[in-house]
Amino acid sequence: MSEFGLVALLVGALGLIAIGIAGLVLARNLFRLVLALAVAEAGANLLLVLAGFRQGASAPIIEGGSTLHQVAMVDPIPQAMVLTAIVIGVGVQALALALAVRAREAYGSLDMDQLRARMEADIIAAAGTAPTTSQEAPSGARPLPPPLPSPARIAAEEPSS
Amino acid sequence: MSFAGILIELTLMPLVAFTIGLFMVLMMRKIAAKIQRRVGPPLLQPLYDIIKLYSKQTQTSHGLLHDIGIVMAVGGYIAAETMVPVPGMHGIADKAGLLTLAYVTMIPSLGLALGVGQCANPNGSIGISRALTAMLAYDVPFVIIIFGTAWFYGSNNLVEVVAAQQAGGIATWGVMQMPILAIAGLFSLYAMLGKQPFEIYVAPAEIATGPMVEMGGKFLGGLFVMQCFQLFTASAIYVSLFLGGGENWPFFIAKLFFIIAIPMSLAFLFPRYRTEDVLAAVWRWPVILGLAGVWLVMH
Amino acid sequence: MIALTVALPLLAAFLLPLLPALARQFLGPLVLLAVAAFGLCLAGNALDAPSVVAIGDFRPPLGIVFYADGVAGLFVFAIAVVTLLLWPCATPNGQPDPQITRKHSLTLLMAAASCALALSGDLFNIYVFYELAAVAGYGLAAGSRTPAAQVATFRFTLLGSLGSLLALIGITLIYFRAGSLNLAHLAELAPSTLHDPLGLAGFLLILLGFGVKSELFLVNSWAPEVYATAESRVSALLAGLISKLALLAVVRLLVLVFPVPEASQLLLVLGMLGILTGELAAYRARDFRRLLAWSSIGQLGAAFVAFAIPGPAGLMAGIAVALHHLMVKPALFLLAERWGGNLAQLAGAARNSPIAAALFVLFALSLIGVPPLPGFWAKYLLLSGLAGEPAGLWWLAGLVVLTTTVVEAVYLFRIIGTLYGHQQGSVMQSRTATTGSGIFALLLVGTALSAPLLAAPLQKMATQLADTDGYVAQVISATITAPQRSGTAP
Amino acid sequence: MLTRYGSLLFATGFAFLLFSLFIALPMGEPPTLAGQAILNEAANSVGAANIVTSVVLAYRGIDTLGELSILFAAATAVGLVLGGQARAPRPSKEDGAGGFILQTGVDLLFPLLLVVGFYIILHGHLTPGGGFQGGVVLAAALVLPVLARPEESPSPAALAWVEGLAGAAFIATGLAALAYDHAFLTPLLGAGQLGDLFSAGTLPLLYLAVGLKVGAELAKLLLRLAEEGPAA
Amino acid sequence: MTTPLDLLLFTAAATVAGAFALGRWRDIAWLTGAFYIAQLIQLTGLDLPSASHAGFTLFGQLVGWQMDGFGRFFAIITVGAAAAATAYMGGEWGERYRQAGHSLVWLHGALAINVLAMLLLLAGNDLIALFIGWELTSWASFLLMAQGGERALRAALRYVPYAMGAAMAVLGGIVLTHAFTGTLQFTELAQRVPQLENWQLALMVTLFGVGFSIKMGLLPFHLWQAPAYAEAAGAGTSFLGAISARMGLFALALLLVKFVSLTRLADLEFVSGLFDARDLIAWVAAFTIVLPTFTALKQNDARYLLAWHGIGQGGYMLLGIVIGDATGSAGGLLHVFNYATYQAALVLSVFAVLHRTGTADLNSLGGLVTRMPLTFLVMLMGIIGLAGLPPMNGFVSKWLVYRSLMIEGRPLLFLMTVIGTLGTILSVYKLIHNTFLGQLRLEHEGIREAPWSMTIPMLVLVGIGFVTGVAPGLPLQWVNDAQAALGLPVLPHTLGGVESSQGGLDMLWVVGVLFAGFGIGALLFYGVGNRSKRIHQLDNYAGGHFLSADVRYHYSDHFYAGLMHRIGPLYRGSFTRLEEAVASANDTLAALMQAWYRQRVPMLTLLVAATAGLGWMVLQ
Repeated sequence: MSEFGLVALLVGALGLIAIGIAGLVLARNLFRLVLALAVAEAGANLLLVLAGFRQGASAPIIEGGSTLHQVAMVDPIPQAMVLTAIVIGVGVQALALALAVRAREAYGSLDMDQLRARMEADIIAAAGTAPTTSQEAPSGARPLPPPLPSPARIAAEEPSS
Repeated sequence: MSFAGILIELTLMPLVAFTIGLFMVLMMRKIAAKIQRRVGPPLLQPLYDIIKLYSKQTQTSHGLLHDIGIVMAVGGYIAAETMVPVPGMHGIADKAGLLTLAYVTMIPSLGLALGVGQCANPNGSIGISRALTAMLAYDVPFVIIIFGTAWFYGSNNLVEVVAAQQAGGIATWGVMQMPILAIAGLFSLYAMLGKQPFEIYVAPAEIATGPMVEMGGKFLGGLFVMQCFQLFTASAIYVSLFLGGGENWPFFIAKLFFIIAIPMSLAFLFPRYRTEDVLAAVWRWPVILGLAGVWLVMH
Repeated sequence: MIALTVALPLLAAFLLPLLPALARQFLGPLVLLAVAAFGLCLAGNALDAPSVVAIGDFRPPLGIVFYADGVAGLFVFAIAVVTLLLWPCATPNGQPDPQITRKHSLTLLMAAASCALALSGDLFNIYVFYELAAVAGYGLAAGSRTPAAQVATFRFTLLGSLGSLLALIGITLIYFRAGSLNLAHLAELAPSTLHDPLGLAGFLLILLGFGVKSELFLVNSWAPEVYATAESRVSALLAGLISKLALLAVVRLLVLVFPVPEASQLLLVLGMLGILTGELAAYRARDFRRLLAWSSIGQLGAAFVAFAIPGPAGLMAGIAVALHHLMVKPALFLLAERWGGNLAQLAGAARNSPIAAALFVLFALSLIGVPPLPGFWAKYLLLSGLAGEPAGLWWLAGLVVLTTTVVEAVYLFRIIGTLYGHQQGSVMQSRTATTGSGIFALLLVGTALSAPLLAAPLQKMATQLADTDGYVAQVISATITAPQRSGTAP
Repeated sequence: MLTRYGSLLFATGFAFLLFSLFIALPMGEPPTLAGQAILNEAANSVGAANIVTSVVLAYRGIDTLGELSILFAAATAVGLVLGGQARAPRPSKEDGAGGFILQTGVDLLFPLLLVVGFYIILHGHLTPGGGFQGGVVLAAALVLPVLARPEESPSPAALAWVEGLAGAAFIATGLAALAYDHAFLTPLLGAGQLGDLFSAGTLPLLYLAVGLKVGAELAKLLLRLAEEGPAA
Repeated sequence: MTTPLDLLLFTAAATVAGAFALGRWRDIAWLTGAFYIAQLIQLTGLDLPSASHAGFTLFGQLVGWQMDGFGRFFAIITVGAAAAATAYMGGEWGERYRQAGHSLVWLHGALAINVLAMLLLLAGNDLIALFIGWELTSWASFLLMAQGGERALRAALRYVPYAMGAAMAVLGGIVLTHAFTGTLQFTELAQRVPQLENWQLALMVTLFGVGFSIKMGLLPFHLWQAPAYAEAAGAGTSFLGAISARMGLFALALLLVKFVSLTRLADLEFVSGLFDARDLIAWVAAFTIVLPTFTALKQNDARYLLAWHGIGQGGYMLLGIVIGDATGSAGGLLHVFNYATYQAALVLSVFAVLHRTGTADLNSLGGLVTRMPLTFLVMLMGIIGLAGLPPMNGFVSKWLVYRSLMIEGRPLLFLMTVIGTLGTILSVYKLIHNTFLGQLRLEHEGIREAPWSMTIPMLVLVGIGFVTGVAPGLPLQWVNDAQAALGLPVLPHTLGGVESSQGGLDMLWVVGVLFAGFGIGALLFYGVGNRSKRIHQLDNYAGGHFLSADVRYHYSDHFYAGLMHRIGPLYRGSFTRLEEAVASANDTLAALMQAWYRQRVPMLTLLVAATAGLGWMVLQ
């Protein structure tokens, strides 16, 4: 394969990664998020295969029962790693899909922002605390005692130098 | 000095102090009369006043503490004047020192304050509150002066302070060596005596003589006695610090009377200060002068 | 024996759904007990010399090795014990949980993966078992089956997967550059090949990837969501155990392959920010679980800072901090299981549950670092390690640790004040939680009392962990002792 | 808006930085230290003609074990998330069933897929392919009929048995090596003659276990997801 | 083989165990009291220095305990204060406390823990042992502060950030010290620390100094102390007030005098030749005298008033020690002892009043002298001591401090100390006036004297204060041991005080003459003139007022109106505002951090971080 072809593959792999990551960051639909993840993983896997590629080498399978192999072979380790990585990806994506399914069932939406808001509300409701919005007052009991009747308030007054 | 010698001195000194104090009271009243174009009281009038008060029929006490207050007021000053050396007698001046003296002179005020407090008269309490504030005021320059002199003479012992001043005649008197401190001290002494314009704590028209409001008969008599000792002690301290102490009795007495005469001559020139004005008056110039004096002394 | 610590829990996890009900209940704990015993043996043996096993009898640069030094043995033991204590409860709310077998399976898988993380000497193998732990963790986190948990887990899964992706890219980079995955081999190759921007970029990507699980700052925003929604025991496992193992993997890489200042400083800065953000965020928390989440972010930040210190001193401090957190945080999560979420509802809880309140006080004091509790020694080692470094960033980190401890004390004591206060709230009761955290408390006190005895082995472990040359020599010598595979087997 | 362009910028920047790193590497001539050593000796010591298989099952066998475990964990987790009992009503025969073409096609394809799947699995050590690839084909074989006849899905219990036992078999094979004083997961039974079906020791057996496990696991996953009809 | 120190610590531990094990027993105070007395006896008989066998080596650090004269001096005060507090708790007061729903067991226990912790602190022989004692003391005093109701708990919680800040500053100091010197043993530190470079020394002194100052309540770290001490349960307040904060002084003195040495401290110059670290500390001490004292002046709650004075009095002690000559350091150290005697007595007397009347509000009391004369006597002697007037012991120690300032030529510091004393006099007069003098309130007509279980400990305390005032030579023995242990010059003394040609002090004579003066005064008063007649309290001269004689009017509120008119605007609450600013800054930061953890898309952060990191690596 030509030098150009290799670079093109590299660009392709990295492009897949970039597209996938951009998708992960920008998408709001759960299913698209999973897809974006799959795209990015494909890119990473391609990158891994590239790491084992040798110019002019054949696949690491010994043909014809000969233990002598004059032909150079590509590195088998990345190939094995890719195999593993793909399966891992499948498992994770399946799990993510299952979660998405359940989330849609429960909240009736696949929109991440809506789901997140519902989740926050649920967490707060489960804990029984007041909602934490940005306009909230400083949290409940602070180490400083609130203004007490006369003695303490006067105690706090200080002559300053 | 032998133990017995000290005891003899300790017996003699209050007597002398009391006598001199009586005459100081007389002098003050005479000066006041002169300024006001009056004749003034006769020679033994202060003594008569005391005798009169002690011999009154009605002596009302508001409780044990009322009595104890008078006892502490008189006793405190009696103890205090034994710590000031007079010609020929050192008392316990070398066992106590200036600092102790300064603090012992606060005991009578405390005693009086307790006694007045027991009387349960709000006017008395107000008066005490003012008196204590005034004490806070005039003690600040006073301790500055104590510090300056003690530093200058390298001693806290009044006997040594006096001896050092007498070593070279008038030239080595404190007032010559530390004139600024001496002026500050005079201010402080003035305020300490509680005469006009520093008598807001008495304020007869306003709080009915304040601390004295419930004092009658021998209670008031006791206070008169105390005043004699107070005048003597205060002036003796000043004389010992700045005017060379007592070389001999005539000179010593002359200096004492001179010192008391100064504030008395000025007393009627000013209107009475309010409490906060007392603080302002005493904390400004006397303190500035005092600190300047100390700075000069130390450099 | 080394491989058994991984193989047995895996086997048990596979077989668990097939077994009769009675056997299901006992298989997991039995296996974990066995693993704990193995861990103790490994740690004991390793104090003389670390042992190495080449999986499949292939010589190290080719095959995968498991390397059992003292730290690994200790962590295997800790994994087994902590997992046992946090074993999913079969009847969480009085009713039997129909999903319990699955949870047990996942827990066993997680334990196996954790053991492998502690032992593995191969970069990609670490990645695989990190993923196993992660997937098991996702499953368990969603196991409370509330919608909120599922959304939180989904977000966690995505973030974790992206992290893993980055880690994979990092591994690719390193493999591409060095041509090997074996840590010992990499350690030999590193000075000539990996100590350049490229190698460090690989390390950075791996750090960020594994950092997701170890609650590294920047990639830890999943923690408050997940811990607030998952079952407390799962949170305890994730915060107490998995985070430490991910951290340990990073540390192995750091010590063996990247002993360069840039890498350390990266850890230091991120750890420092982790402490700051975690502890400060916890200061305002009103929800017990999120408070614990933020607090554990802070504690792990401290561990990162500790491991950033070069040399055995830093490693010892890091191990101490990590082990201390391992004892305290799960126990606190168990208390959260008992007490529920709202901090305000804890008012006066000390009257209803005096023992639990007393345990909380004990753990809080240890977290703050009150001598003679172990937390103090951990903090002391950390700080004296930092003080031993030149002024600058290191001392700044020390300052951060000191000041955030004050913040930590304030929020923990605020809870203690609520617990022992005079108002009355309502809290739920659960006996098992107290028992579990009571055992942790006993461990804690035991550690405090036996601290002088434990110090020497700990020091030894840290030295072993820091000993790169020893590691390389040991692994390479495994080449010689291991019988070569050339068709000799029957 | 800012987030959007910023994200794109960062994603591009990330890729570009990675590019600048990778381009510095000897593209096409990697160092391949461990890989070359394996290429040199794998045929002799393991005996599989497919060297990738040697790596997957022998040199990095424990990776594969971990990988299987991940799949198992994912399947278990999906089970945990979606719940054990059927939650949504099964689609009725009328609207769920495939048409005639699908049903006939599936009937024809099913045996074929099974055969191909097992072929790929059993020749994994010789030719490209192996347990994973074959397992996927098996899973497809198991899932296809469901598309045609939703009511006739394979029994989940049977799948569970297959996946559990296959996983256990993999580990058991690994543990068997311990009995012969070898390390865990050491291939047994000798290398055999390179290129023969019965060569490479226990590797084909391992791949069989892998294939069955992957097949059962994937089938289970897909079925579980397919169980979800249009949610109420 | 146990050493005397082992035995002492064992006794202290046994006290803790006993207090908790037998806490429900009615007469537990007798037991713990006996244990405290036993500790006191052991302490006075301790050979100096006395080492303990307890100890261990951890991470290369030898941790051990050994008590020298300095530690023993503080230990005696500690155990004594605990004994007095226990006796006070033993009777009616404790019974009432229990009936009010509080736990007497915990109060006894907390007190015993405090004593044990403080003994451990005082006997520490290396920085780790010191820190262990330090932390234990901090949390033990937290425990003691928190006993006694919601307000006490709140005040104690306010103490937490301060205590923790102190602990962390100390810990930071310890690790730095170790990094600089390589040792944590006291003996080696004393040799090596002075050889450090200036910046190292400055860093060390700052860290340790801040830590120890917080515990001591030095400015600007003093805000926690008054509420925490004032709101605690009565006996606890007396113990806390008497000695607890002095642990900070102990450690500070150890640091400044023993390790760093005062001459070396003076090398740390801020403005070359003009102002050094030693001056700075002296000035901090001086401001600690003045500002809290004048804050005390404004208090309307007797407990707060005393607590604020406690902060102020600490300044005298530190000032004396920093001056560092024989006189000054003896004065500073002696003041610890003296202060403990009268502060404990004062607090107990205030709580006796509180016990009988149910209030410590200075505007709701008055005229109790006729009802509770013994308590009045205690308070009177107590305030004389606190104000530093003869004949009580407070005068002697303050005199020594003043004197050393005079000898050393520090006029401004001297002035500050005197202003502090004057302010104290004003403030304590208000205390006694508003409580015991003036008009009795109608609801207090039926008040009785406090029970003996309360008056006896108080009387014993003021008795000690009086005796040691007349014969300061008695405690000066211990002070001399302490000075020697610290490496300070030892003050030669007589039974009555100090002999010096430049003006000594002989309290035997001073007091003798004073009482002779009182005698003469009494003779003049009682011996001459008519016997006085007791009249009703309210039968007094209304001064032109239209009030009838039976209308009660007690001048108590805004007692020093004139003074406040002048200095009132100076009370700006700057420290409180500083504290609030720190707290709200922390709150804001915390909110920011929480916002960080509520990110919408966490992946974005990861991406940005990865990109930035890669960029850094690539560009490097």
